[in-house]
Amino acid sequence: MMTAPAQAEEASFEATLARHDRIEPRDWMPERYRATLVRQIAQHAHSEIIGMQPEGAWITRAPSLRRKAILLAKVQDEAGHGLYLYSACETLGVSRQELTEKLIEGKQKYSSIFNYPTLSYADVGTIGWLVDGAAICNQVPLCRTSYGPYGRAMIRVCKEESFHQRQGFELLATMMRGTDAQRAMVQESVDRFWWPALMMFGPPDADSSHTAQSMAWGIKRDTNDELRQKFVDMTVPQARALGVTLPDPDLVWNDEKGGHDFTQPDWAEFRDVVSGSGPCNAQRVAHRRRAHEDGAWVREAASAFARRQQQEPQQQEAVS
Amino acid sequence: MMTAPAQAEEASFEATLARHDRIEPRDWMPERYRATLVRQIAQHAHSEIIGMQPEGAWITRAPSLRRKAILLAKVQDEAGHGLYLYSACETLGVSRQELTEKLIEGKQKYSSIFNYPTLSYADVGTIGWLVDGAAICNQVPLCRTSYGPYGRAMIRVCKEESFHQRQGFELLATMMRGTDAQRAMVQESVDRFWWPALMMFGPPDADSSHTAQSMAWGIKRDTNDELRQKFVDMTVPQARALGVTLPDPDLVWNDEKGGHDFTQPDWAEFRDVVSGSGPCNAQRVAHRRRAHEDGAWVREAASAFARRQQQEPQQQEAVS
Amino acid sequence: GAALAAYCLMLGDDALVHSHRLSQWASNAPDLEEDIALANIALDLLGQARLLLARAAAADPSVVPALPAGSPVPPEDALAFFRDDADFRNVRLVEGENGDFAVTTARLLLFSTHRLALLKRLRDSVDPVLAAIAAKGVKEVAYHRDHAARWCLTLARGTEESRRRMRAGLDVVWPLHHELFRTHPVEATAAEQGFGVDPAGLAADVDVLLEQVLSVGGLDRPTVPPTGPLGRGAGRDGRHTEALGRMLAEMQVVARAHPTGRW
Amino acid sequence: GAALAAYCLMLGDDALVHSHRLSQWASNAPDLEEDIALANIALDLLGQARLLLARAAAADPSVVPALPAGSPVPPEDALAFFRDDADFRNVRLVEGENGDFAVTTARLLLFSTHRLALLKRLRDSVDPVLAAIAAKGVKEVAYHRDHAARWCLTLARGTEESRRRMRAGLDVVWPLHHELFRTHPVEATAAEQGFGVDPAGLAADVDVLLEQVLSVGGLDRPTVPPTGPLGRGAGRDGRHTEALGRMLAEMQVVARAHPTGRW
Repeated sequence: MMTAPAQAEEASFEATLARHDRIEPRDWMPERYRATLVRQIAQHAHSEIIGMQPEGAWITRAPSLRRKAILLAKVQDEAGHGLYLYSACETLGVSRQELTEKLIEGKQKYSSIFNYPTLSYADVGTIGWLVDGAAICNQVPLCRTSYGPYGRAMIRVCKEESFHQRQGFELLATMMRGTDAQRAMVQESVDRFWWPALMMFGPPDADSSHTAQSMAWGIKRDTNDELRQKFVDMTVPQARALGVTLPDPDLVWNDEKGGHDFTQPDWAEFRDVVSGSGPCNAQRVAHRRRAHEDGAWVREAASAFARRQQQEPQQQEAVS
Repeated sequence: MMTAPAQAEEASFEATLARHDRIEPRDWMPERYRATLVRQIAQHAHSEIIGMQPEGAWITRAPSLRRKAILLAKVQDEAGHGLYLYSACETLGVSRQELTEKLIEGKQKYSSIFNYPTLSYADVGTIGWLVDGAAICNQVPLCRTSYGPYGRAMIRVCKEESFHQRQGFELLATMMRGTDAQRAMVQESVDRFWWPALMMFGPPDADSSHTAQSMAWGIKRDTNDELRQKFVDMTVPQARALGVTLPDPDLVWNDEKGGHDFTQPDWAEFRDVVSGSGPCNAQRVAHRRRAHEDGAWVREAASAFARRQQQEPQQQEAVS
Repeated sequence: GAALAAYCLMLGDDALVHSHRLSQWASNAPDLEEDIALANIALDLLGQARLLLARAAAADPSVVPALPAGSPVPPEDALAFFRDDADFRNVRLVEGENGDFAVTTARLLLFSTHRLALLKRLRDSVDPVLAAIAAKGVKEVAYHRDHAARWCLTLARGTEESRRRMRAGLDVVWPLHHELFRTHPVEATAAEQGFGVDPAGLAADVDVLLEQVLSVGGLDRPTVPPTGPLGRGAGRDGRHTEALGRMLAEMQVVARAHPTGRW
Repeated sequence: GAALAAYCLMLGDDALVHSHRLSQWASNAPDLEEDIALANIALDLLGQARLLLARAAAADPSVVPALPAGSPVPPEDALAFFRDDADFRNVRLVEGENGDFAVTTARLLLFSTHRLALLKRLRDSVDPVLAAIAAKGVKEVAYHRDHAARWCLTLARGTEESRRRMRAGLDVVWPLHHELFRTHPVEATAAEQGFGVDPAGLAADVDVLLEQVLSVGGLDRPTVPPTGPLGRGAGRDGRHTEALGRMLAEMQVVARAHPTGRW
């Protein structure tokens, strides 16, 4: 039996959701709502951090200084997104440290797309165009998510992601105006990333375990299949503008439904990748673990120094 | 005052030297003879080991599979030479472990030539031609050195060095038959290595502190300047055959002395490099130190395993 | 011609790429003896690679990348230095960064155990060149396998630290192991036509040998999940890890700067 | 034109190469804040490099490597991606491998302290483009210097381990420090003609600032010997360490594979 104050709190929570208003960190919330948010925000934050790797691998090989600057700034933005999102998670009482541990122990997920390798510079463009494009479809509705800090972080993230998406498209468009070899590189890259991009919206609604509850709580605003359809419909004209062929011969406009019919990605592959058998799962987690462990002595030094500074505030002045 | 048996031992030692016969590990020898030998053999062994680095750096970039095989085999030979020479040193009662420690602590030297960087694939050829060429001039007389194990190690080393020298010459000759860019690469490399190669024979006789005693003991058979002259006279016709210009406008044949006149290298630079200021001193020692430290756990495991095998000999059989 | 060439590229690229990785140990090994041993193994594999790439080029000259007219670059080098990563046909196992000595040992153990089984059968190839390459290779790779097995055991039963690292090393390479035994259509054709070996048929034998090494070392079989393909392909289809592109950038830099060079 | 171009290449290559090394920290830094900070610094330096290389190309178009007819590669990229290591004019200090975070911190401290002093004077360049680049750069590099000094102090006064590493990091980079203050003939000309700065004149000021950081950190001035030139030249003469060639092999691989590519 609930106590009267608890009942009042729950009613207030439900009323906030019904008004499409925001839940804030100090508000009462059901434990499962909190846990679902932590899981989702952490996964999102981890995706930003792991997502630095496949693109970051090309910073040192960017073929023009302008592209090098754009890519470096983008990878930097991803670190920034990770920061906002870990902060949002911290408002729910979980520290960045705890979340990082879970990531490198393989106990929390990140977007499965980053378990695919980047094999050419065109992949930098394709990730911007298709992967960031898919991310935006997923994320724009999250700007209206019911948990305040998460929604506000998403507004900032989405703005930058749109910018990245346009930059990715622009890189591909430029390459398509280049040499035959460059055009072939773009097409090969799109061929590789199309199916994994479709997987980014998660399994078909019929198989999605979390969707219903998340929608009821206002954490999620659209189903996986709705978002996937939106992405396909948005992408087809862009592909045409680029002059690339999406690798699905059955992709056609369906007048009746007012959207495209398209082939589903290989969901068995998706399950394999999610459960750890993707081409890069081990590599990505090992990289993050190594970077984290290599940096431990620096973080320890910073903490020790900060403690010392608090104890001897006069020193601080002498220093600055 | 010496005791009678000590006098007899010394007389026998001197007699052996006078006969140009070999001193063997169990023979009596003066402490300074032993120390000089340890210093010289260790320096020689260290040179082989450090010498693996400048050439080894190009194994992964060798421009043909044949050259990759030749270079890999050469670097492997250098490790082998290091092994023989450390073994020769061990007959004088100093372990490889001790010598390695002294090397990575900067307490023992190696040939200053390896403190110069390798900056193009032509350097692999030039090191073979000029550096191994100079080494052979230095080392052939050492095959007749008075200490047996050293002399015998040198016989083996010299045979392989001659082979390396011919391979280096052959690489340069092939490149000289290639493109203009390749010919320019060879010339630039020879320009860089000529002076350091001349330094390999050590300072002019007038400034050489060890030569007189080493010659008296039959450790050394020729002076630095004699060997340098021999090297220059040997190299000039080879340079002509290759079609490269040695970077010394004053290098001319002197009929009277029956050898070439040539410009001395910059002995101030030589002193700087020997005393630690060469372009690569810090890098070479740091590389060796890192490799040694990275391998510590492996060497410890091998010792622990060997101890265990001795204690449980029946296990060994089960294994093999 | 085409199937034989494709098959030779697979075996040749395995040897070439693994040789390259092992050669990176030169001047970096735990001791001089190991510097020498790893260089030996790298040299053996490089020799196998050269013979196999030459055989591929002879069987189907169209596999050799085109170079500027008059370029003196021989076919083996055109194949090694002028193909992009997507044209390499090696399994992904051999292209990973070396890691520590335990990772290298684990990789060599898996690769050489497989390759020894393969070469033993390949001695009966109807292609006399392949049969001869295999006959020579068997002796070499038997030594590689012994060397790896001995180190695996030494590390497993050495110190606590070496045991921990040996386990971690096996965990790193194990996920890429199964790709060696996945029959590619080219390998199926090669087996059918009698010039090559279906690797699936080697799995059981190899497994027994590995199990033996693990059990003497007191090592559990790793439980890490296998690394999946990339879409419908893997290394044999030219679908590689990010490591191969980086490796080739270094390996090919001098050759590509001088496409008409003589070396 | 020629002296101005040569001078701009020196400052531009310093920025380009150091930026490249710092960019290698992306996704490898000790924490996210530092990932962001190092990327920021790398971006600032990359921006400076682009302006300086463009100025070099404008001042003397003959410094720009020739590319195939019709290549759309802009001058800044032709300079960055189509010169060989011997044509780079950066000091050797900036081209070394990153090492650990202490080595990177030490290198950034030495470089940014020097560069800040340099850019402050370069604001008075008679070349208005250089003066403008310097004015913008001063604000950026002041932040780089503060960042490096703060970390140097933090590590020096953090834990025993961090102090040990900070000392070792200083020992790694200190031998290459003096090259920054060696006046190259091009720099002498630049100072004479009023468009550039004689670096020898910066040494005393820079030294005072470094001494201050060292003393607050309780760090002794390293006693390691300086790294000598290579023959009669050093970085400013195109005589580099082995590290630069390896760095460029990676940096230039894509651009060189597509000499007529558009990016």
